[in-house]
Amino acid sequence: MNATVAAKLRAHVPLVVTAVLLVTMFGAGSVQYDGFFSGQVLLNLLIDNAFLLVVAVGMTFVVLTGGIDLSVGAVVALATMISAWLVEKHHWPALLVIPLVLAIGTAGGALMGWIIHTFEIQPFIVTLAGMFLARGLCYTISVESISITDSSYTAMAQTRIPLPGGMFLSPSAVIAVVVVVAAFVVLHHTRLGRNVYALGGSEQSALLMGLPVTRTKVTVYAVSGFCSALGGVLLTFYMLSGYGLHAVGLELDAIAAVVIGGTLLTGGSGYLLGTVLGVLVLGLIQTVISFQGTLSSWWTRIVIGGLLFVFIVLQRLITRSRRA
Amino acid sequence: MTKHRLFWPAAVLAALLLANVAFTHDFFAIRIKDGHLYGSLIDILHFGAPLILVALGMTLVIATGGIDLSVGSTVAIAGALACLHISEAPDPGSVGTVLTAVALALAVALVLGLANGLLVSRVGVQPIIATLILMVAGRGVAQLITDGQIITVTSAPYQLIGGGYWLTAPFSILLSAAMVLLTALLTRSTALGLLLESVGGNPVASRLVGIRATRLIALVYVFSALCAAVAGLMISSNVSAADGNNAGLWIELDAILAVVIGGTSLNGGRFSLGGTVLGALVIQTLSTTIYTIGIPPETTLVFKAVVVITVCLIQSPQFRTRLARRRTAHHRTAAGTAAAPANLEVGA
Amino acid sequence: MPQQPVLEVHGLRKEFPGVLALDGVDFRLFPGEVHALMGENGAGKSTLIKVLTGVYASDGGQVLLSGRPVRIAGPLQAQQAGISTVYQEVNLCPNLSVAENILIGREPRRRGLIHWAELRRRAARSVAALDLDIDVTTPLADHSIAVQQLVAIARAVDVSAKVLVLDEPTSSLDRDEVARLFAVMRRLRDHGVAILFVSHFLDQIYEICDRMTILRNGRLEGEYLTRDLSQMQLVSRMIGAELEGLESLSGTARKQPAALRGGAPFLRADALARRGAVEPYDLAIQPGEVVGLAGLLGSGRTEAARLLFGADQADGGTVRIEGRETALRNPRTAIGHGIAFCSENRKTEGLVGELTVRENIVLALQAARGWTKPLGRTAQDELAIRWIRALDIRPDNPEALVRNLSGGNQQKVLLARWLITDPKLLILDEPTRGIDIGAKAEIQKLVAKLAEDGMAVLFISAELEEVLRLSHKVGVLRDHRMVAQLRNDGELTPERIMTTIASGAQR
Amino acid sequence: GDAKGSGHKLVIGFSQVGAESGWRTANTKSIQDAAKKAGVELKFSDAQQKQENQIKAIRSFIQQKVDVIAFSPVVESGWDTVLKEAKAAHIPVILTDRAVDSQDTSLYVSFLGSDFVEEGKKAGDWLVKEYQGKPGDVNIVQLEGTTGSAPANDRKSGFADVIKGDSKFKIVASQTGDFTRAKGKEVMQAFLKSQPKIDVLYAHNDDMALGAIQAIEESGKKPGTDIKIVSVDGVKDAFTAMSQGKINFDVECNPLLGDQLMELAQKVKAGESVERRIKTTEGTFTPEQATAALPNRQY
Ligand SMILES: Nc1ncnc2c1ncn2[C@@H]1O[C@H](COP(=O)(O)OP(=O)(O)OP(=O)(O)O)[C@@H](O)[C@H]1O
Ligand SMILES: Nc1ncnc2c1ncn2[C@@H]1O[C@H](COP(=O)(O)OP(=O)(O)OP(=O)(O)O)[C@@H](O)[C@H]1O
Ligand SMILES: [Mg+2]
Ligand SMILES: [Mg+2]
Repeated sequence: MNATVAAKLRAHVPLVVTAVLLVTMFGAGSVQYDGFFSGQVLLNLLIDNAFLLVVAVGMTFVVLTGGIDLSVGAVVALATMISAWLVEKHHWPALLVIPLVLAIGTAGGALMGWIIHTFEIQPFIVTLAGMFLARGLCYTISVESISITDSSYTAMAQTRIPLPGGMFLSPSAVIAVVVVVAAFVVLHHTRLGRNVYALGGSEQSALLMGLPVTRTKVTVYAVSGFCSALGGVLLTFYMLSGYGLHAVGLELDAIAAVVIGGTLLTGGSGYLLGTVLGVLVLGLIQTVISFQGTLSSWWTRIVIGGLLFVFIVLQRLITRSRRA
Repeated sequence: MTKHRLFWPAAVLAALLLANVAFTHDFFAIRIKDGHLYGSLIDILHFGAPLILVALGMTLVIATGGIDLSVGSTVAIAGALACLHISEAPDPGSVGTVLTAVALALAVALVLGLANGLLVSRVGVQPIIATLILMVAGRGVAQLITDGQIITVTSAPYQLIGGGYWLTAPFSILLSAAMVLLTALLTRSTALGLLLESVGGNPVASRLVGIRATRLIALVYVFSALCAAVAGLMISSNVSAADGNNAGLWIELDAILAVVIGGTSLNGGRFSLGGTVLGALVIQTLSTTIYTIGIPPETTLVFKAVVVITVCLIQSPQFRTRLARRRTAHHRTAAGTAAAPANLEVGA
Repeated sequence: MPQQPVLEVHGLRKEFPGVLALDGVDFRLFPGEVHALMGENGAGKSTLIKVLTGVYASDGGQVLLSGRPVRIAGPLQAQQAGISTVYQEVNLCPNLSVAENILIGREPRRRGLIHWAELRRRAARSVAALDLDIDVTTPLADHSIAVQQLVAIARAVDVSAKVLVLDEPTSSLDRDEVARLFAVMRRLRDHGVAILFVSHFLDQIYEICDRMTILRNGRLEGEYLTRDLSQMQLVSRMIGAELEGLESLSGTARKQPAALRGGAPFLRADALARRGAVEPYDLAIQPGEVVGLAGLLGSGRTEAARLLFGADQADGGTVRIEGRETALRNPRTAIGHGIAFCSENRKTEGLVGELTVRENIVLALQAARGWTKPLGRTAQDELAIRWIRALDIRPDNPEALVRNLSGGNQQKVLLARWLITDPKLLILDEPTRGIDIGAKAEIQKLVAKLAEDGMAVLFISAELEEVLRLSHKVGVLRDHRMVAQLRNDGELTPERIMTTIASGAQR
Repeated sequence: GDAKGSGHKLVIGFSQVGAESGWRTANTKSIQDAAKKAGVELKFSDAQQKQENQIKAIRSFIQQKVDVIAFSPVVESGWDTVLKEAKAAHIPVILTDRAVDSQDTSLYVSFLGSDFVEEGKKAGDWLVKEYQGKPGDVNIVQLEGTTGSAPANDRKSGFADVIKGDSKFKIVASQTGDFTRAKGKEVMQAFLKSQPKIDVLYAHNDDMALGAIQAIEESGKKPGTDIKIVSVDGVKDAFTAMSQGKINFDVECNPLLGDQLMELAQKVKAGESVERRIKTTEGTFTPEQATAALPNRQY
């Protein structure tokens, strides 16, 4: 029994190391900057990164199968665009628009998954085409940004869910947390989730073991599509606008979050909670930068890269020395 | 002939080129103007040259199962450094100044590539994240070098690299052709290619046969950075200006796309330099086609998506057999067959 | 056989580019029988199994399940139709736990979610049925290839299937495991399950099988009752010619290894150890000497050998090579000292599937020369062709992709790779895994010859007869400890080795 | 922000779009220099072209209780939520460079900056005047900025509004050059091959125009003469080109609004009333004017 517990812990070393580093970084920020050490700063991490978190959760599914989804940023933008366009220009109710947007995202993801699987084309290229298509569709709707004034959207944007101690959360943050919990349950406690891991471990083996490879693969990309669309909806709440240039490069942030969280891009190994940590790391770096407040544009980039570097290298070295 | 690995990428390229003729009748015409070759095909090669170079380095990285996102930043840094050096030199027009500028850019690229390589091979960071660090920070470094401005240089020898002509042909075409040949020679007439493919194909087995994977991997990232640096020199030399903010922006995506269209798998292993060159030319031709036939900017991306997915479908053997089967299936149903076997599609 | 066959195949055809792997094969499998599928390496056994279970689409022919024509679209459909299969190469997910590998796809559930406790219980029960004592929550990748093979069997047996297909399940199992597997197979057979069994061990075939179908070059040679065919006849049907000196293959009569010349050891390990893998052990190997390693499954033979190659780092003890103390930091240093290691796990640790036969053969030699000194293409071709001939690798095309070769032929490629490096010490971990009986004899002869010419050999095999036939000395391992080193003086028998293992004493 | 007495330094939080062009960098630099000169503490944040980053930055300014928030919005829309938070925290907001489309005008006190539509119109006006009375079609090619970006949209529509009055003006090709020299050159080269006759090039910024000039020269034509060139921005390199007669008309878009911003912020802090719309001082340049202005051009 003890051996199993030890083995379990050993398997989670990367996760623990990442968490500890994250706390250290937060501590360093608190020492360095006034007002940094507060619950609200932590909650803001969640509020400001809710959409990234949701998108990264979808990306985790894909990466765990050994795939990649480059279309997420563009799908987020498309979701904001379609929402804004339908709500503002056609006066559709939010309750109709949101499910529709989610359905479009899911269907798009499923289609990409189907193409990837059926024609054995590399996911990179199919989802890159998906990215072009989704961005392109944004511009065909409108090259200008569309503001949303619809009351249900503004309500979602401005509602503050009070927490003890004068702190608050936004509805989007709550939705993101719900998504994380749901995804955790699916990945670790359902057949679908285990098939995802199996597929990432060895697709050929999964096939020979009689697992539903086609269904799993299509589902995974559909999940990513759904999460991107939902991320788009949350971003619409956050920005109250639809715009074709929203979320440019978000796919890289999402992939980075997943990988920082310890998931292998080759698939089969990783944790959803790691992804959550990854998102928090990226968010915290942003927060540190904005608290610093004196960095020029280029130093901003260099410092982001530098912090990322320190984080990744420490994470690797500590994990490795523990293993040995 | 259709079995050859390069057949389908080549066919796609040919189809794209032919599509242009419908819009511009003298598309294939190449003339000599002022002692220079002049024509759309030359333009494609000329503007495609940096992409070919970047994709060339990327191919070797991908062959080892890695990926290099930092090439765009390296492009910017190389151009910025060279132009800064030239613009601050007392005699920007002298060959000596330009040569030191080039050496400086290549030396820095070497260091950057080594940093990537060590992070991946020694520290064991996943390639995508290791190079993402330099992708983010490197762009900042480039902006730092140019101070966020565009550095304009007037230097005839520097302009030769990306914008000049040599023996009537654009020098950049000759340069990238030479680099491609050199790389082909380096990988295929030494054992380097085999060892790289082995490392990418099965890293565990490669260690057990005694391949020094760590070194090889570090080497390909250095090579990729050098290729990117030369591309950066070309891009900045072509417009006689260094743009730290935008030079090489998103070129990594194009380069990876070129490699993949060329038939190299992102999982590592077998690579094809010829395929990569074709892939890069497909991408460049696609841009030219968009300009030529006047696709409005709003729909450019939709058009690109359609072309990319078509290219991939055509290359997919599964797609082709499906098409073929659909055709024969029509025949069969027409002819009528004996009792078809029951399909064992037991549902869940 | 009174009833209707549960599985029947007529005129099955399968063509790969350039290879006609199955050419109009007929085949029947009845409920309650164990049926052997026999043939040389590359005869088409695995292909037949893969076509039957829908991994490959057939190019012609008909499959009938309980008399009904069916088209099986994939392994999933095959399973749903009651065919449970263990494929030749271990096809499990290394990243999942043993328990999940056994039960994935049919995990016990409670309220829609996986019932983990029940899953572990069931998995533990099914490995226990094979007398395997492992923690089912550990990742599969932590286990040796033999354990993985057993897990795959546990998975297949766990389903209540009408047809059980086992493609070389015993290739790296030792006697005890085989005996346990056979007990399970008999029990299933008695419950009316039809079992298709592939193995290159003739003794096993004669022990368990009722009938056999023989394939030769993708064609059906015939179907026989096991008792109607002698081993001699079986082999000559498989290879399509009369074979002389067959007794040397059957394993009953054995020749003594050539006498040792004596002299200083090439390699000498003192108290070499690695925590969690092998306890400190001493070993000396002279040039021209073959040292066998014997032990049960998981006794640490592979791990002991890996230390000598630098594949794993020792954390105690010393290694002397030709008298000089040497730190074997990684495989490359070991190779530099003239050591070669042919891994038991050809799929993950051996071959590069994407590369051709020629490239795989020259890989180690090329790595040793360094990238700047390429072997010329003609030299490569010459080497490849020579070894393709010597080991009878089929197809005899040096440009075939290794991943498309049959299992046995892949094993030969791996052997060829190390033989051409002309090492001073050759470590062979299960070198004859999956190799057919004719080729196995050739390989044994080759090893004996190399030793006679002065090569030191460390030979690991689950087949004790094979170890005894070749070795001058046998190291016996038990629970990761070297418990004895026995001289093979002509008195040594498999039984004595077994008792040594069992008692675990005697030095 | 009540805690800070009047003796304290004024603290401005400024959220910049990014550093996507030389123009933008000059803008940043001007603001930073002006702050130093005016003795203002500037909290600067770079959004890397992402609206979400700007929103985050503004939130963090609110938390840090700065005196005034100023920002150049990445896009027009979607600012209501965060601006309401600023308003609730009693921090005045100044927009620079570009407006927001908020219905609630109480969310910001003033907007300081250029008008991109106006710039497009100025370019169009010059063209109309240039070709007044001349018969025959005028074939125009247009190099657009980054698709979807505000300057590209507005400069395109402002220009189109003016020239649509006369049917002889024809935009025969229009393509994005992403505001960069390299792309400008590449696209122009393709235009030169595919368009039999080009009279005028309208570029949404100087960088693309400068790239296009190289392409025109390489094709053996004379920029400024064979093909007339109108551009926007007014950077130094463009002035040099104008002095050589290669650009015919340049509409200025002035990035140097640092001093104006500081002045405005101090007024706002002091509670003085300010104009809601302050246009930066911008002109247009003909080659002669450019040649004269060239020696003391700063960026
Ligand atoms: N995917 C494939 N592509 C091309 N050829 C193949 C492929 N799979 C098998 N073959 C060829 O088909 C033939 C039959 O192979 P198969 O694996 O069925 O042999 P086998 O009887 O199982 O041999 P072994 O005893 O070595 O496992 C061989 O010549 C092999 O090279
Ligand atoms: N029956 C078993 N029970 C428990 N653990 C086992 C068993 N078999 C193997 N293992 C584990 O698998 C690991 C691999 O063993 P190793 O490969 O060194 O053994 P081996 O003697 O070469 O056996 P094999 O015959 O399987 O190749 C060992 O660390 C051991 O802990
Ligand atoms: Mg086989
Ligand atoms: Mg072993």
